[in-house]
Amino acid sequence: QQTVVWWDFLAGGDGVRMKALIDAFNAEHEGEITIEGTTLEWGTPFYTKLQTSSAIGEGPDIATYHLSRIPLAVDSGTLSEITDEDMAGAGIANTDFTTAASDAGKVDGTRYAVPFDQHGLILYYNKDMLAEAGLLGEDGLPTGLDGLDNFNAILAQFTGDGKYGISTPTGDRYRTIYSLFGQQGGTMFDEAAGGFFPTDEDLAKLTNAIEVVKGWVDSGYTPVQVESPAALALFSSGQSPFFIMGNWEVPTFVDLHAKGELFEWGAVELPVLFENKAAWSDSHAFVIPANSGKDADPDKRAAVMQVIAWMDQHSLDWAGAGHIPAYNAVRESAEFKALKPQSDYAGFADTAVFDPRTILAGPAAPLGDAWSNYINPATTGEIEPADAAAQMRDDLNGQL
Amino acid sequence: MLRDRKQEYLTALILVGPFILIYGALFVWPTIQMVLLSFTKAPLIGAGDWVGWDNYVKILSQKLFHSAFWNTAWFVVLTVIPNTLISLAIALAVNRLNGWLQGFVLACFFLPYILPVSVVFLTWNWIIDVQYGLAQGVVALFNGGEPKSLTRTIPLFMPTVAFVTVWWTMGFNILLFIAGLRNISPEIYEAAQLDSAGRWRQFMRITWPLVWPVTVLVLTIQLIAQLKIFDQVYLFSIGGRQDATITLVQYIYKLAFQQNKGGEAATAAVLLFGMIIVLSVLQYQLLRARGEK
Amino acid sequence: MADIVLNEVSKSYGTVQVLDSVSMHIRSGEFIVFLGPSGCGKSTLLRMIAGLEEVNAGQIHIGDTRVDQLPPNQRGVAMVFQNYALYPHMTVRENMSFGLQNVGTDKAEIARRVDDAARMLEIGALLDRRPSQLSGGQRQRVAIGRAIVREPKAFLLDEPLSNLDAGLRVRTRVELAQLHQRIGTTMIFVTHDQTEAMTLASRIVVMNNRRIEQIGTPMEVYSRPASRFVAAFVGSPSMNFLDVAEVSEAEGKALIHAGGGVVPTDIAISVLPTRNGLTLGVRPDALKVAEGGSLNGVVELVERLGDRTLLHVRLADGALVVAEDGGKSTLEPGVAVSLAADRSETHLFDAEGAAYHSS
Amino acid sequence: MADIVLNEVSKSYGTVQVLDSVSMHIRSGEFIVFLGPSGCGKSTLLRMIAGLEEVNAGQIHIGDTRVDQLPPNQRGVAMVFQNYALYPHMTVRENMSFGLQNVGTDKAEIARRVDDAARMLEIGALLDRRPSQLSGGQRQRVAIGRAIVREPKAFLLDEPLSNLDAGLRVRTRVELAQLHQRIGTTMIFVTHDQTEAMTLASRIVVMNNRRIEQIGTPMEVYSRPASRFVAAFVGSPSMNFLDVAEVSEAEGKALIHAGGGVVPTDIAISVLPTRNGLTLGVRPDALKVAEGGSLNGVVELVERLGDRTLLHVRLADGALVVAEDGGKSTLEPGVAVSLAADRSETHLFDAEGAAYHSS
Amino acid sequence: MSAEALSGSQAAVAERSRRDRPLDLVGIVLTAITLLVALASFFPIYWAIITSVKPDGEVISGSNSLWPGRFVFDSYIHIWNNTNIAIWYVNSMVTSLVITVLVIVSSAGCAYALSQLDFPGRRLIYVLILACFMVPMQALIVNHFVLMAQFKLLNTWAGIILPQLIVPVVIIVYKQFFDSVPKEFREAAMMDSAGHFKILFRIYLPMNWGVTAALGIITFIGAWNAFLWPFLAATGEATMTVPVGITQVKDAYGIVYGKLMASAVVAGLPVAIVYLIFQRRVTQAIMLSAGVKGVTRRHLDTPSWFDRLTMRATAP
Ligand SMILES: Nc1ncnc2c1ncn2[C@@H]1O[C@H](COP(=O)(O)OP(=O)(O)OP(=O)(O)O)[C@@H](O)[C@H]1O
Ligand SMILES: Nc1ncnc2c1ncn2[C@@H]1O[C@H](COP(=O)(O)OP(=O)(O)OP(=O)(O)O)[C@@H](O)[C@H]1O
Ligand SMILES: [Mg+2]
Ligand SMILES: [Mg+2]
Repeated sequence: QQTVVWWDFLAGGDGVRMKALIDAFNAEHEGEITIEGTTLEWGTPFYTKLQTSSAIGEGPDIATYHLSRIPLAVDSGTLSEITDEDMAGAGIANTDFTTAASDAGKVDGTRYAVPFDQHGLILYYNKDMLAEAGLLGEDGLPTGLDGLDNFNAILAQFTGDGKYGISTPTGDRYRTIYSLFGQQGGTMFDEAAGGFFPTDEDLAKLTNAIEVVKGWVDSGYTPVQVESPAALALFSSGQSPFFIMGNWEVPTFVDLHAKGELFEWGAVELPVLFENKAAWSDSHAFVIPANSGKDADPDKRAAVMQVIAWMDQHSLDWAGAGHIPAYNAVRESAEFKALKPQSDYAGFADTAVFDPRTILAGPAAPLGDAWSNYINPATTGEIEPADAAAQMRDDLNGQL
Repeated sequence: MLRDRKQEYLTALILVGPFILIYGALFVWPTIQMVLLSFTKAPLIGAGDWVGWDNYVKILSQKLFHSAFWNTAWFVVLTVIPNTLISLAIALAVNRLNGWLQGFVLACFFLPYILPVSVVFLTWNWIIDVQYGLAQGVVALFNGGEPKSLTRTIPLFMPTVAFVTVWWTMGFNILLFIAGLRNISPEIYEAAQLDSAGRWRQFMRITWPLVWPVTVLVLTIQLIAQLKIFDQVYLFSIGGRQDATITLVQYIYKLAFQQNKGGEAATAAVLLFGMIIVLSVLQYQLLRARGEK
Repeated sequence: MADIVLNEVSKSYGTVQVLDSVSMHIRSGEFIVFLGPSGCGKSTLLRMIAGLEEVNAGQIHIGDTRVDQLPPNQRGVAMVFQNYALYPHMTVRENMSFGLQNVGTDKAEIARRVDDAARMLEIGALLDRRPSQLSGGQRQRVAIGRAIVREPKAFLLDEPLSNLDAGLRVRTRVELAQLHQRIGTTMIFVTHDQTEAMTLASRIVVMNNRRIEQIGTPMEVYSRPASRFVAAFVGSPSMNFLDVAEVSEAEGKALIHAGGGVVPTDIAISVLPTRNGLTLGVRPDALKVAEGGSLNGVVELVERLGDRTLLHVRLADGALVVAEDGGKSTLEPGVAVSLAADRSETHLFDAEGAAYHSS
Repeated sequence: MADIVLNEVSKSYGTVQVLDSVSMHIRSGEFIVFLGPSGCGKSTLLRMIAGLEEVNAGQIHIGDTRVDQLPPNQRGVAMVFQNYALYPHMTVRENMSFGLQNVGTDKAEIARRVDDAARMLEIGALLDRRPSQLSGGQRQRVAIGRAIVREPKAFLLDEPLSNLDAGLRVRTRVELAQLHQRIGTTMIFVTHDQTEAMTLASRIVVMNNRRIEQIGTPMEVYSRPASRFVAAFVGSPSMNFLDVAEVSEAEGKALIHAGGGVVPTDIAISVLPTRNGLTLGVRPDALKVAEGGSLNGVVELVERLGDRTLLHVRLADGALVVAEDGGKSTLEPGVAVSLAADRSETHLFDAEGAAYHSS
Repeated sequence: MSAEALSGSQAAVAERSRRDRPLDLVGIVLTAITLLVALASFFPIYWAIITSVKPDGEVISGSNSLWPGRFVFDSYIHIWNNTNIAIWYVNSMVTSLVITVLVIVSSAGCAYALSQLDFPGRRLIYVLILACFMVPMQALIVNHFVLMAQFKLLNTWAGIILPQLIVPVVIIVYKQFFDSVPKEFREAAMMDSAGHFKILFRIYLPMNWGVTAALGIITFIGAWNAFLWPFLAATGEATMTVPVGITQVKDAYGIVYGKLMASAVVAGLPVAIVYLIFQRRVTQAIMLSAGVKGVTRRHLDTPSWFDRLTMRATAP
């Protein structure tokens, strides 16, 4: 009988799906392994707690982690290595994942994380409102959203009478901006070329991207300041036809819809406002905290690995949370392909823009801090977009 | 008194023993450790090399430290003086009342003081919520009919948290002021009435000078307490631009627990330590000088 | 100078009546003492004159003005509080000037009056001190000084000596009497100490239980108490009271059978409305040891005061009385004595407490 | 029963000496009163006997035991404190039992003693009350009760009456005297009130300024004070003192020229070692208004006490004396009077304060 | 009510001093304003409670009605089922009570020794306590954390409790109290053959349980409300206290406001109840701890700054 202490940062619909998975695991492994799960506040609070408690040997046995932040985690000694033997013992292997995903879990060739999913920014829409405005195609998908001016015109059309063209939570706007930066083909980081935003051109692209979102704010298409739950409510209460958010809110709407409390809705990839398709993306993964000072227990580790493998193998349910499973077998299964609206936006996985591989990357890391210290405020007019972009570059390069 | 010395020492040892253990292990020892740690380049857990004054040089030149310092100072300004004035005004108003009405009114003002900070945070965070918060009705009046986030708009952050802090802690000060007012004998006021002093003159010439000592006390308590601010500012800043609103204790927290720099965190702590001692002494001397002119 | 007239003044706190139709006429320049047990309403009455307490019914006149609806500062009286109520944060000079400043008296005039008062009260050297730096007696004088500078029509003093220690109290009492002789302003003085009342008053107002029991000079109150209450309250040691068993007559005067003996009195039998339920009152100083005295008993306790000796004597019928003997008395507990009452100082009280005096 | 003997006892706090070689012998069963002005060391002396204060030099014996190095509870004395120090959270019974419980007396015995004491002090009905539910006088009795149950060799009482109001104080004084008559245990009583001292003591120890001024019965202390200090301190109103201008002789007795007149005395001229720097002392009760008295003056203030009247008289040479007149005196301020001193009650004091009495 | 707590006897006098003039308009207006401001001050608490019993739909409907259309307790049921609030409650109760008991017992003993006994090191200890007043405990978090980590006490009740045992004000108040007990009580007890422990536990403490009750209550409230240290010391959910748990652990999804308010109400309830029951004691404790009684006197006696700092107390 093993008890596996599990920490995650998965709130909202994610949280519910994960809880269901844990419950299912516990039921299936009754008498052998029990997962004891805790959900902590996403971001800095979670990563601070994980880091400190791992340092004093009081961390959990397993935790969720963002692949983008693995370099930083390894640098601070928070994580314990996951060997090939560990993997084999649980019946999984490198080859179960795409090379890209599996490599993202390694630093200097040593594995510290097992990928779980890929998630990214998508566009939620209100079918009823779009249909009324004649923006809905036969297939129930929106049409004619591409192109910056075009998209803005559509937003303008819905704005007014206490309604907003689009709902974008202030704290998450950097993701939209990073996506739009990607749509212009910008380079965020190139160590050889001088670090972050190596050319003035890159900086201009970033400024451009900020200007777009700031334009929405300035034109009143979206509220200046709005917290995530409120932004969600703006959409779900029909006050706004579009909602830009990560795919993790899918289950929220699925559930609401199932309860009969929501209109017909859908989700698609972000519209292409510049040259390329691109959307911000990151991956959830599982890690084993180093828990320094605590005696290694092979049985516990085996159990933990078993949990990881089971989770990956059952990630079809996780796909219900809107994410794209990292486990090849699941992702390629027919069941996954049949999921709606997941399949409508699955394409973003191929054009995703990830955080660069650096120890500054990830949430609750300098890059994440810089996003919220410079870029989010730039959308509300607190800092000039160009200044914000420059300050972000200087700040990050200063920390390299 | 005839004393049995030996027995007295023994008794004292038994009675003071627990205190010595507790304070020695949890106050004296950590304080010494803190000073020592501030001269090393240690992570949060574990030893580090002796680096002399390096940490001090580094911290004192760091932008984040400056912003933590000024944010803290700004917060102190925003809370200490308004809190004192408002508390005095309310104490005067409450002191006029009597019977159950006074008890009820006092309880209304005092109840917030005994609540945990997280409750205060959750309550106010809901009230000022940008979309559904009740307070947005008022905010809209000053913002062209638009709601505005009070805790995500940086210039508004400290005033907002200060406002909440004043609401939360004024009950304590009100009590002190009421006690001070009650200390003034009613006969003094009767004498003043016979001396033809009107309401305003009574306040300026009798009440104010006589509650001045309480005012000094309240100011001092506030100053020391607010310099150590962490909880509210931290909670309201979660998910926001934490660096822009960071305070000194939060800075220590960040260095130690987020950045794993134990030595530098200890350095910042020593600096805070010194600041509080110097400031409280200064403030006390200053206010006392004024009170006794 | 102005008389103070109270006309049927009443006062209640909620449903509790504390003063019931009190009337009196205080002539200008008098030294009036309100005397009575604790809680009888003395302070309340004084504070009503000062204007610090509302009057429920009746009128108060000071001079020709009806004042009961005026605020305190317009009544032209000054008050000295029991704890002095000096402003603790002001110097003595500021304390004394405050009231004058408030009414806009000019500076030179204030200085003159303060200096005059300070000279009169011998507190000139203290003018720059704070009250906390003064002794009890000095504070008392400052409080009076604060009253004097206002040149009031009357001084109201509420137990101003009770915070002083015994020795200082006697000295200050003498000073106060002299001050009154000097300035001649009306003074109304509240106390429950009968020695203070006796030695200071030109007239004493004895109060009890919401009402005035007697108004009279100290000697009237002492030798012709208007009621049994007054008789018992004034005088120390207190008057002896003996239940009267029977009243007989001799030459038109009452012969009182009490305490196991027959006490001859000078009380005219004709003034007595009844012979039942009477009590005989004799003060210890009118009850002396004398061969063949009318009351016999045994000494239980001897209290030697130096100039006189108090004997606690158990009479034949079991009553305990206090008699006085000379300072050099040699009597000891256990000795049998007989006591004679001075017949001109005997009093009778009926069941309602009304008094009949030797004439 | 045991005598208490103090032998050359001294005490200092730091460098301040508060008692200087005090010796006395208290016989078993005596009622001794320590009398003296505030701060003279009365309490300190009492507390040294109790063991609450260390002795710096000298010895204290109680009975045959030398006790000055014993802790308080082993000396067999009991103490009644000024504020009674009753344990406020215990009932009267618990208060009285506490000490006996601490030494392991058995329950039945404790109950017996408590009930006995309660009966004697008439507090039987109060045994289950808390001190806060008692009146001042009742508290006082409980405090004594707590002492009695310990069956001590002596009771030590430090101003036990000073917290009571005037009336109760007189009554309790009487009760205390009766209690002492009944149980006969040695009592040592501290006070600065000379009336208490005079009425209670079998012997008074008058203290001043670190030393004992006189030990004697109340009458000795009153009529033959050993020093000017004792003369001034004992008696109220206080003795009058007049500077002596010249001493002449008549029939071997001194004729004193003072206060602008010549006062005849019964003091033998032969006992006087000097005729310079003398002071004449006459108590107010020995100074009466009399036609052709030897001292002439003008009445300044009249204090009527009812049974007697005090006259403050300014003598021809400017000295102020207090004289006594009858209760019905009709004298008013401003009247010229002549005063006669009772020659058997005149005293002379030399510059060192030593006294010479009429014989 | 608290009014009496401040000073019973003076209230009556104050009442007497007020002259009720016929129809005091200014007074009535002032009273009305005071009452309004008081209600406004209470309103946030009311609003939190009301929000917690509204249906989710109503909470975000924008109607902002002051009275719920329908009372529902779903939010409470939800937090009960979906969070470990029961465990946090146990943690909070245990740690707060243990802190209270330990602080009271150790402080009473220490204060008695400082006040009544003469022993070497007495002054040193007193100075140490005064120093504690000036030192910000917040500055010691790093070293407390390191210390607790060394002894493997993080994530244990002991780890949460220990650093919170430093409450110098309790010792100071106790010392002032013991100092103010007339020395006759001790002397009477000594003549009654009682030793120091008997004097402390049978006489001094029972003489005024009110002081102990008052100090106990504010210590309890302080411990229950503590945030920073428990937040650091409890890294795992199993050892979090209520105030930490409700801000750190996420669960709810969908419309969260009602649930958050429900958790706030539940977290604030114990202290609110303690306060409402023991109002007098709480106010008394604050007066005691701030040493307000003597303020006027001390001011006039021109104290040193060191004296003044000793009067400072429960910083909020
Ligand atoms: N504000 C008040 N409310 C109710 N009753 C009061 C108030 N003030 C005084 N009393 C009552 O009125 C009565 C008279 O009080 P007052 O103060 O005049 O007595 P006093 O004669 O001055 O007594 P003392 O000698 O004790 O000062 C008392 O019974 C007192 O309890
Ligand atoms: N603990 C002490 N330290 C220093 N001096 C003291 C102490 N206790 C008493 N004294 C001094 O010793 C002297 C005698 O004090 P004591 O208390 O015996 O006087 P007392 O005669 O009882 O006076 P009172 O009538 O005021 O009670 C006083 O001058 C007092 O100031
Ligand atoms: Mg009165
Ligand atoms: Mg004494």
